[in-house]
Amino acid sequence: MRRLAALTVCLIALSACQREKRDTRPAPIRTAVFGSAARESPLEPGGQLPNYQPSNPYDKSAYAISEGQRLFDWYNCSGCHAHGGGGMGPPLIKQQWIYGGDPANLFDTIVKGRPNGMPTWGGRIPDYQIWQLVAFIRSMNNEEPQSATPVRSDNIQTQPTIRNRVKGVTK
Amino acid sequence: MSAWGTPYQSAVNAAGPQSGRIETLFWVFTILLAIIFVIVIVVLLLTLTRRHRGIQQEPLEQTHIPSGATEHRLTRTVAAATIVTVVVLLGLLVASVGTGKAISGLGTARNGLAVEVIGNQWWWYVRYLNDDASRIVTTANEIHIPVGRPVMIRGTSHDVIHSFWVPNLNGKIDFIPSRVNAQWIEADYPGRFRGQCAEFCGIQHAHMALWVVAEPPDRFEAWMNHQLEPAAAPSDADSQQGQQVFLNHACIFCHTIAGTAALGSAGPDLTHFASRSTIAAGTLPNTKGNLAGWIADPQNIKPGNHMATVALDSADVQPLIDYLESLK
Amino acid sequence: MTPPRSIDVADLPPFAVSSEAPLWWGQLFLTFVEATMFAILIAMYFYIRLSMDVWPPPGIQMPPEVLPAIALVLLIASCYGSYRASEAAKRDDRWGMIEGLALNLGLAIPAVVLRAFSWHDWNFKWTSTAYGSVTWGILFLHTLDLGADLAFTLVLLIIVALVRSGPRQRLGVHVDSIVWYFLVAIWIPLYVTVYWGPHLVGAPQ
Amino acid sequence: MTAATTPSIDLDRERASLERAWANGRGLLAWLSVTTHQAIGMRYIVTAFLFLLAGGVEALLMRLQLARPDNTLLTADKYNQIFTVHGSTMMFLFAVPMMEGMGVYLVPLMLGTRNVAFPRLNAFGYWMYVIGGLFLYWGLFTNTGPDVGWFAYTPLSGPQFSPGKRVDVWAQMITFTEISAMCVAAELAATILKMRAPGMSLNRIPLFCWGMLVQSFMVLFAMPAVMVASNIFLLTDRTIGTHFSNPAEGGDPLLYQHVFWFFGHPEVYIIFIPALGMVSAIVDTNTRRAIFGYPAMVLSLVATAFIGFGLWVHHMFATGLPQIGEAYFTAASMMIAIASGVQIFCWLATMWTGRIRWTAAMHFVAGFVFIFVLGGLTGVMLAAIPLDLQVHDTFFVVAHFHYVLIGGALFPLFGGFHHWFGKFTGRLIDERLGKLTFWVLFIGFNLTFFPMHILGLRGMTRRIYTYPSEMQWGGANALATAGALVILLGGILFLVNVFTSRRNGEMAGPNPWDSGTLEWATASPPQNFNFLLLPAVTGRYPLWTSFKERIAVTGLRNDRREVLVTTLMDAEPHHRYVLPRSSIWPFVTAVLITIGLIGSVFQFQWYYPGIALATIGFLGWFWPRAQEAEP
Repeated sequence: MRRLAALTVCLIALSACQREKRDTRPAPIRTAVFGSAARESPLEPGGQLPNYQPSNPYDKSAYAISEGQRLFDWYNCSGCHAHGGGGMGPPLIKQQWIYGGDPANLFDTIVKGRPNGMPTWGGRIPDYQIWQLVAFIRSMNNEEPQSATPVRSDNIQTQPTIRNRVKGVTK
Repeated sequence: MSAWGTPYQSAVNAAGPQSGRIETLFWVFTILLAIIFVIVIVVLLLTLTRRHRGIQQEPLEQTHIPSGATEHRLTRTVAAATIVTVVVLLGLLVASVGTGKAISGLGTARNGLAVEVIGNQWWWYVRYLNDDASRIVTTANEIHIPVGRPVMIRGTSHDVIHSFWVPNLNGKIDFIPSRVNAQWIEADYPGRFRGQCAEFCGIQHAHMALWVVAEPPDRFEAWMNHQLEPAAAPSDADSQQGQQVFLNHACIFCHTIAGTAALGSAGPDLTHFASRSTIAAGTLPNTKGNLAGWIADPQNIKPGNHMATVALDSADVQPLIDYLESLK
Repeated sequence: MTPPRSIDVADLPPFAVSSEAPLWWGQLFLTFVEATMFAILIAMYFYIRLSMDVWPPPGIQMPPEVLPAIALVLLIASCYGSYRASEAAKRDDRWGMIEGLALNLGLAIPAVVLRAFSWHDWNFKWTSTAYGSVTWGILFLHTLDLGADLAFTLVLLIIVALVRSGPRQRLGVHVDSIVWYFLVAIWIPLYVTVYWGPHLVGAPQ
Repeated sequence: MTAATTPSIDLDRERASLERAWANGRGLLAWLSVTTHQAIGMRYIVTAFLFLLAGGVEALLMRLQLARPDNTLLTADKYNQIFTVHGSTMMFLFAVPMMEGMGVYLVPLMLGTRNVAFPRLNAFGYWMYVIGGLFLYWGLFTNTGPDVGWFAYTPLSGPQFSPGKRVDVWAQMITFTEISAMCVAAELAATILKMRAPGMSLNRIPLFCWGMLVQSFMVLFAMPAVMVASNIFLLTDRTIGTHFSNPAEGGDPLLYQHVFWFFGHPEVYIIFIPALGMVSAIVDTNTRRAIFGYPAMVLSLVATAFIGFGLWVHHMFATGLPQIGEAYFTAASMMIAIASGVQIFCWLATMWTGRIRWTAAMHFVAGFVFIFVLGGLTGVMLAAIPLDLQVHDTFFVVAHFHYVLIGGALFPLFGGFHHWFGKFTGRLIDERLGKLTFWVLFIGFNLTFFPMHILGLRGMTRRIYTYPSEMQWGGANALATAGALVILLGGILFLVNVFTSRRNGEMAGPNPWDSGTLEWATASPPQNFNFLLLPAVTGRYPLWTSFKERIAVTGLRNDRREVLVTTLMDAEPHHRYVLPRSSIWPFVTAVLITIGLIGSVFQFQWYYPGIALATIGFLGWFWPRAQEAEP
């Protein structure tokens, strides 16, 4: 009974760690080791390796999702994808992904770009930010825990609506 | 007094008409209230130490209430003290409202300068407004103002609520998303005044400072004209390489250098970066060493800030620093 | 050692089903809480109105007129049930309480159902602008309160009818009527805000 | 109300019978079922004191971090969590519950009754409070501590700028503590209005009870605002996507500030109005005279409460509101100074004509006058808008409100601890150590907070986790940190005093200070039923009348928990009233509600089972039971 209680306490404590972790300093990330998650050849030198799937180091991190949300605007992803609904580019809230919807596929798509308009971001923006974007895109599809996903964003109007009190201010 | 702060970020070292009036009001309040405080404490001490001569004959242990005459005297005293309190407060109210009106009247009559300031997590976007679009200057974290001319600070925020505060010049004004707030500032003499965000705005609230540089009008004009020019072209191979490093990395997504392909607006404008005295919103003096440290690991100096940690080849770092520091 | 003089209270009644009961006061104080909450919500409604140009915002339908008005009348009528139950509780009239409570429920439940119907037809949610948020907020909280009190009334009815109708239960019925009057009374300004607000302070597109 | 000669009563039988009726039982289950007000009140006091220690440790950590420029003891992230939890703890988990604990313990004793009006609600409120407090600290220890300040302004606290569950933990903690506060407020107000001793008309209520009554009404009208702010506003914005604070969709971040400060400003008075009542209780006892100007004191309390609701905008002067209202808010803020001034004058007048007994409690009262007056005067400065715009959100304000809250609430509270310690424990607290505690705390406090006035004027803003050495704030900050360590020493002295005096202190007896109010008319510590025979009163200080003139109440049944209900104004006996026995259901209901409240923070769907579980809890609570004796 006591062990069960201790276990529960540990679980409750740990449940928060991943979600609330705030890596402000990016750890070295092993992303350069694989070039493509969508494999183009079935052959592997040195025999069959266990199927290596790189995972998102920021998976389930609320902070990373929020950073991804910010970068999505800063890097103007919303220019083509709008807020996930799609525009010039395909929507990002969907079931069927053209190039695969796993974190590794999404990473690959952002790094390498895709035909018909998706630019190559690899080398232009840091890898850790690409992973943050991946986390955000997955959160838009409810593939991240609800407790780590922001429910909405403040899309702040560019045109302020209310005037103030200092005399002589006309606009 | 040096252990108690600096004169250049201080509400009691007024450098302009607005803050001057507030400082006068402050001393009026302080002196008057200090006198009241001393009186109350003296009465308290007398109360605690007096030997109760007048009521010695009254058997308080039995009656628990002094004679009617004593109570009557007390009533009159307390009523008088209350009336004095009311009068003093009324006077202070008049002084306060009067000062407020006087301050809001300053600056509107004369031909002022309008500066737009936008708070961001955790830096200040600065733009000098002008009807002539070609004379609009954009900079960050440092506001130059001409001495003796009122300057209107109009501000809002791009993200959360910030508060603009340069205590030597005026009180605070909140910058709130979706609203525009404004205040007038004016400097009586040349000098450098520091300001700081006063509304808690997230993890790096502590490192969101700005400088106001008050200059004689001619020097201000010269500064303004220089700021209007595009960025200096790289003059040597080293700087040229630095420019290429800048343009080929994530820098350009967030920063603008007028005259190049860098047009990002998420971070401070770097067109005349080297003419500013600090980096990272007043966090560090603008030197080559500090800049190198900042670019190599921005999260070390200001953990949680939004500057990307860009992995640079070691050979690229020095040219980039040289290039940025050439942007006078 | 006992004090030399005393007051004998043995003859006083062992309970009171009236506004002299502490419970009546406690319940009154809790309605203060609710009243403040709803007052703030109404203030929020008009505050938000000030910062929007079009009211209701584009794409949001005007509130329905007929069903909510009928529901309001039913709600007001249901107070009579509460009143009868409460008076019966004071008289210790078990059947009167049962009738009153049943009448209250019989009129109030249809009112809530009507409200739910008209609500269901709305073409917006709490995520559709701040108008949606505050309208849904008011309606949700008031309906939650109504539901809670109706559930409580139902339980009271069951207890009084089947288990016991002692002084505690009678006091419960009496105090429950206070809550019900309050919930209906506060609904009137809320109703005006939610259903007439767009007409009274509205601005078409 | 006519008193007759007391019939002869067998007091031993009476006592035995009451002991049976009011017994709390043994064992864990009985402990969780307790509904007697002394036990619940003491639990509140002890729990709130533990939270005071936690908040104090956080304060100390912040002071150590700020002791020198560019310090790296705490990271920015940790510092922000700690200052938020410090503020929230002191406001919601220490100050309000502590005052309520004192009220729950003392009010029924002072009124001459046996328990509060709703004993089970009382227990329920306590459990909600404990759970809410633990929830916040669970957050702090799992890196989920809120990091947006105790005021949690939107949009910083909104879904976009505060990822994760940190702010939700804070907002839901508010729900728990507010439910608790409202339970206590409703029950204390009902108790004070309806369960006073016969003869205790409104103008004879002890001033501490007046304080609790006024505070209860303030809670009832102010706390809904913070529920709206934290729950309807912040939590729904963060968990289900409403737009109250989103300007892009017609919301407004300032609306949150209005609603929050509509609560937040009265909150200050909620904390210190009961403390003012404690000061009155200490002063009249230790000057051995009736308090001077009782009607003025009561009117001041009531006026403070009313004006307190009209002041919220003075926290928002920098937000650029229209200028028209500002003179009003300045004037209203200054009116508070008049109300407070009148009370200070009345206490000084009382002391001037009384025979002062120089106890430790009186030391704290004298310290209170010094500190509170200074804090009040800086408050007058803050009411002046031009000055406020300079010192708002600087360390000047930090200094101001610590002067007002520590001076206005904590010093009276410590005075109250020393004063009522004998009543609580049966043994007197050591006076010499108590006086030493006072001097250490008084010096430490002024050393810590006085320099902050100057720091604020010299530009040091609040809530910064560090500052560069070029600002030269280091010296004053080091001084303040040294002061904080002195306060720590004072806290240790107090704890040592409490633990040694509880064991070895002099026996207190019923009325060690020869006090006049009813809480001293019974054993120390009081038994569960408080009074063997309920008292009736004929004046404000019933124990200062000679024994011959005392009146008792007879005829209440003693085989069950029966009390006397009196009329509102004149406290004429009206009817008898049976209070419920101990019950596990308040605890069970609190736990069941917790499941929904905490679950819905993480997964909104938990809301629905939460409602169902709460319903089960309340059904169990209210279902009539056969063994409960009916009147």
